[in-house]
Amino acid sequence: MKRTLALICVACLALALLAGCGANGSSSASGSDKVVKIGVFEPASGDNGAGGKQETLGIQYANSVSPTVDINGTTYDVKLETVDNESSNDKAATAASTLVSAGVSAVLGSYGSSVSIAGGPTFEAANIPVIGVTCTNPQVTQGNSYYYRICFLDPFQGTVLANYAYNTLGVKKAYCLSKLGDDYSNGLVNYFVDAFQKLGGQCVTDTFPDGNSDFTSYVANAKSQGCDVFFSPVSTEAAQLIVDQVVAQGAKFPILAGDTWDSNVILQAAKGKDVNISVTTFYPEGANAEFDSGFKTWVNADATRLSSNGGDDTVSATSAMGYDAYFTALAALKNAGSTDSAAVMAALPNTTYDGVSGHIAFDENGDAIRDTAYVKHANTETGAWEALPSVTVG
Amino acid sequence: MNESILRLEDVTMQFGGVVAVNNLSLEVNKGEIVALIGPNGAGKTTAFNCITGVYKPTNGRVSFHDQVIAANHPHGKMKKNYAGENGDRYQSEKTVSHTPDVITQLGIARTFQNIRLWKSMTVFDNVLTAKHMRAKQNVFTATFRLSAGEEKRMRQETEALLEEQDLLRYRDELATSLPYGTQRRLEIARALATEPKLLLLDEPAAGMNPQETLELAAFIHDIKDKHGLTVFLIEHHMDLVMQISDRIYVIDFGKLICNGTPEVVQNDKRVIDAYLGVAEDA
Amino acid sequence: MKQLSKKKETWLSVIGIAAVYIIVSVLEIFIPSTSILFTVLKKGAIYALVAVSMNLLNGFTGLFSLGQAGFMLIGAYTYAIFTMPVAIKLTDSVYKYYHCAIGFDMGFLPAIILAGLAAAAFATLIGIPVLRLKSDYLAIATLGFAEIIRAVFQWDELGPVTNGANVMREYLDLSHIKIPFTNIPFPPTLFVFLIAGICIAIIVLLINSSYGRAFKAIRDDEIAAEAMGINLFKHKELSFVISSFFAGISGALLAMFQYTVQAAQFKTAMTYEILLVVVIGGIGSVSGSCIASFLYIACSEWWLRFLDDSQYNVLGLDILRSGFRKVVFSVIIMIIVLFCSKGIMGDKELSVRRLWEKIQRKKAAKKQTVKEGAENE
Amino acid sequence: MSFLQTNLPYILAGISVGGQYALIAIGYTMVYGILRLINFAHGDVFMWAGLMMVYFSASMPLWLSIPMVLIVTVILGFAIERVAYKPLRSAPRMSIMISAIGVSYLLQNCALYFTGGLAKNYPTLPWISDTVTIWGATTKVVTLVTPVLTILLVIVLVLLIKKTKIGMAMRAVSRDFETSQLMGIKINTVISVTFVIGSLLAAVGSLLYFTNYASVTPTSGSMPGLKCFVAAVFGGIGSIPGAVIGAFIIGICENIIKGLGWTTFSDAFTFALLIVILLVKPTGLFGEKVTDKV
Repeated sequence: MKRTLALICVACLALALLAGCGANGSSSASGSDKVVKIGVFEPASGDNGAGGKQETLGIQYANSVSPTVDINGTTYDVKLETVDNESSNDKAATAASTLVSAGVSAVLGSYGSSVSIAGGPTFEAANIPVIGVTCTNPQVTQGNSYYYRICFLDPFQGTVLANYAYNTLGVKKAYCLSKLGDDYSNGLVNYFVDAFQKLGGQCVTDTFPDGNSDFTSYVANAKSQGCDVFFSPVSTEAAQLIVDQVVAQGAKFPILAGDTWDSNVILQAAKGKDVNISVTTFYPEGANAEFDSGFKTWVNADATRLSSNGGDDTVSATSAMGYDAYFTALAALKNAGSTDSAAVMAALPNTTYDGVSGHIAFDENGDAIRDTAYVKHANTETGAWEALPSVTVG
Repeated sequence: MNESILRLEDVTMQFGGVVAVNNLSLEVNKGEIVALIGPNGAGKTTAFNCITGVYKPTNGRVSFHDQVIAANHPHGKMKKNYAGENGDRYQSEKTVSHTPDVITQLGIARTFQNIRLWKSMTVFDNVLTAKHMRAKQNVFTATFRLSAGEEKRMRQETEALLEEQDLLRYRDELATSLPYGTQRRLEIARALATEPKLLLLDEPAAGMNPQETLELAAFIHDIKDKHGLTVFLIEHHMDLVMQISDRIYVIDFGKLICNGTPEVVQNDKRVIDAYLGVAEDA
Repeated sequence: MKQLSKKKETWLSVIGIAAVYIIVSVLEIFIPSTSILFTVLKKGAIYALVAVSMNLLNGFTGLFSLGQAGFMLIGAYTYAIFTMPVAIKLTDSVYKYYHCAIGFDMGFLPAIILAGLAAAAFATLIGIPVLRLKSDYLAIATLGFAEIIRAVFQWDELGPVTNGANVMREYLDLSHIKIPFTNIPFPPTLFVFLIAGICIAIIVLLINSSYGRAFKAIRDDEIAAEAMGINLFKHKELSFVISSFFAGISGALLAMFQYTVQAAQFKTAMTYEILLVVVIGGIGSVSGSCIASFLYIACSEWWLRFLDDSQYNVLGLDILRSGFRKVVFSVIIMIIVLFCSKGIMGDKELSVRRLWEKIQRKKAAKKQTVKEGAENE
Repeated sequence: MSFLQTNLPYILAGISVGGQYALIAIGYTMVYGILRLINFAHGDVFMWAGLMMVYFSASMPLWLSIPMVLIVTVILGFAIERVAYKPLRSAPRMSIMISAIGVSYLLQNCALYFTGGLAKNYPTLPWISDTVTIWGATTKVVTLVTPVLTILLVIVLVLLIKKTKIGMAMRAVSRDFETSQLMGIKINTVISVTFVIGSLLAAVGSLLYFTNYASVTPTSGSMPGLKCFVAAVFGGIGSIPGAVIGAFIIGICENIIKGLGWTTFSDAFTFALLIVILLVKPTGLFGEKVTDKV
């Protein structure tokens, strides 16, 4: 009895092994000269699952728009190698090496700066360039020459938010909540605090531990400390709970957040509730009608895509960024004139591309040269974002 | 040769309201075989546990070779609801208590009523492990085999001990796979491996057939002489007790009711009452 | 049945172990270093070490402790903090929001040792109160301590040392390891195997020493052990500290392997993972733990990944999507736990002798059948 | 008054979360009392109850979906016991505990698979999700309902255990497994009932908990689960009132800690509390001491 079951287990494993090798085999086999592989290093689960999926959707849509690329006259099929880094730093290294061993020429991602920082060195060790899509923490590209990114950075975003809070909202005391051990939120809060205090405001900072779902006390803290804006650039998971608590405790202060909150998840959480949410973002829906409509139709065409996009066809900025990142990668490939990752690496610094989210070019640090951010305000009646005029900090 | 090796003075063990051992005083002299008998639940094993440090007596003093190994007097909550006798006698004395391993270190080894061999180990390892205490080594030298000589010595001695107890043929068998009687003998061998001066046997003959019991008597005498031991045992097999023991202590309900040579004890009314119970109109 | 001489046995085992290392180095020469195979081998070796260290505690001393992740964390951080070059400590590339308080750095070998010692030191302190508790209470208390350690390392008052809760990086990771006195990079997988191998070897030596026997005695029957003069607390503490020492070292290796390390990852889930490895391998079997950890890592990181990939969906039903791998994986684990609760090796060891005897028995059986066949003619 | 003004929110939150913890902790303490097993999967059963509510309420009206959730959760708990624990009854306790960990692993991964790793919004239940204001502190009705409901359920449970036949059997089994088996008590029935009760309370707990913190993720069961076990140990594992009191203490303490700004340690504190109590009183507040005979 036991023996047979043991055998069954072994059989399962063996089968899995074969299949696994088969998988690898097939991928390596298709590594022939007619296909170029682009790695998609995104979370499909964990805290940043939602955002990661939307970013991946953008990339996939771009891939569906132009599935091939001409490099030195020869046409290559672009094959996306997707891996789930589970939004966790310890999985990032192995997830990254999965892509590396699949033999990708370049990598896109990841949503969430922590995983990007954690995965970066693996790509660096393998000499594969990575194009960060929405990872805004400076540390992502800092000290990692293989990491580029097409989005603005947190110091910039932080300043924009601080200015918005101080000047537009006219608040003087901010409650800043970040997630413990999350570089994105910690970083952004830090830059916000710097900028906000420079302007003459006060800040109360606080952190919540991983896996925390009880935000009662945090909102209560903000109230009892007499803060008049609640700044929490955290993952969408936490965002829902925070919005919920703010409503539940009838707190009147506006909520302010970074690009992560630019997601229909938030809209759904806020819809029909008495809450005032503003976020900064890369791309406001409607800025590029052609892209929007194309994306919407593509998303609506498939149930899984729709669910990955959070159940409706709202165009989130991350999708737009993913779309741009893909084309930037293609442009780099064209410049490189080869699918060899080293060549792509060499070509990237002077690759430019005019995307739906604006002009993309890299500075010596590998960061995008951007000076524009958009502020969106959640309309709780319609459950949609209202774009406010773009903010430029030169 | 009346050199006392173990002395209990007014030892009382009280659990909550129950006085398991009440004011027990007894003495075991060097080279003797002394038996502690009594009806079930008389508190024999509890007395053993007080000696070996498993329990800390509520009151009284235990000394081994005139060195106090356990001394206590009721304090804390016990002070109020102490039900034993001579509660005040040891007030002035400072309490002494050792963990069992220290007691063993001093040279008192024991066996258990319900055999407690190390299940997963072979006969050889059971005895060898008991030698660990006396080995001159530390974890570093032991791990990196810097004390290989010591290890070798332990193994040889174990070998010899098994030989002597003619357990050698079971050398590599699992201890628990042995027949019951043999397991008891092994447990004694294991106790001997700690090089004791005083050996406490808790019902060594329990579950043995008459034949084995007979052998056991000889066996106990034998090890006593070979290892220069003093033996203190709890036993129910009266014929065995009468046959081997020099002196006998009888306790009932935790109290000592009689002691002396087998003959004396055999003809003592209290003992007979204790075992057979007293008739109402007696 | 032919007997196997002790000498021959030891030789064969030595050869067997040597073979493993030779194979690893050969693989490392011929297969491109980017292959997922090495990722699995490295992580496998690291988990093997921590699993064995946990087995020393749970399997051989019978102390059900769930603190492993905490000690790995200490090891990982100690290593990261001490090997990070001063130059980097001074810039804001890692210590962005704090000024690093540690004004020096050191080579990887002393740092690894230190990692172990740091974990051991903590274990010594924790052990004194905790080891008085029995089975489940001990488990939950150690688990609690692991959580507390994690919180302390994330505390921003300690930021100047631990960089708050943010990632530690740019310390000496595997790609920086050079063969001593030369400038030739050390083959990373081989390096991990060497360190892990040495540590496991030491643990094995300990288990087979007089102290190892004492540990087993405590596991089998505490009361008897104490009655035979084995000081319970001393030996439990010993086992606890040694186990933590090696957990710390494996933590350091993990840090080297991952390039970045962060307190947030050392959750109880990690301890459970290690515990599962121990159980799958067989509680009380070192070789079991090793085999299990490689299987475990290979399955979770490599062989089953295709289950996450919808492009391998057969006959139209899209059961294969992100997360399916884990479902299958946990089902396999449940099967093992339920139906082979002794694990792969039980409490036996994978030894030359056992293999030899198996072969002999097989041979004998064959002879038997042949004979019978002949008689039937 | 101002003190109350500032601290009331924390205390309220503490009491409500404490009540929710209590409902889960009872499951732990009962199972442990009878099987001497830390049922690591209990937290995930709780999480699944929440997830089921999400799915059911999407397809059927509330008045139907709530009982459905209770029933299915109970079935889940029952099934887990039968499949994962019953076969290992004679096995060493270690391997049963491993089995529990395995089940929790499985439940989490299944949740991960079905939700696609995304947080699910918990449906808003009528009335108890409404907000109320007491002495200037605004909160949800559930915050006030929870402790009341908890206490009621506990009273019912205690009566059940003190008065009914099955309750008597439970007490007997938790005293001495073998003997009660010999006395002809149907062990398996008792154990199943224990799991049923445990899961039912967990389901109720999930209704209250997720109404407060309205998003369900695959891991949202693990931390509460752990804390509830701690609560059970804290109160003296095996004792129901102990578990309840322990849960309330832990719930209130962790919220006050957060209020004091020690948010980093809000989880760690729970464990610190546990360790302290274990060292001072190894059997918890209300646990009885058991001595092994020599």
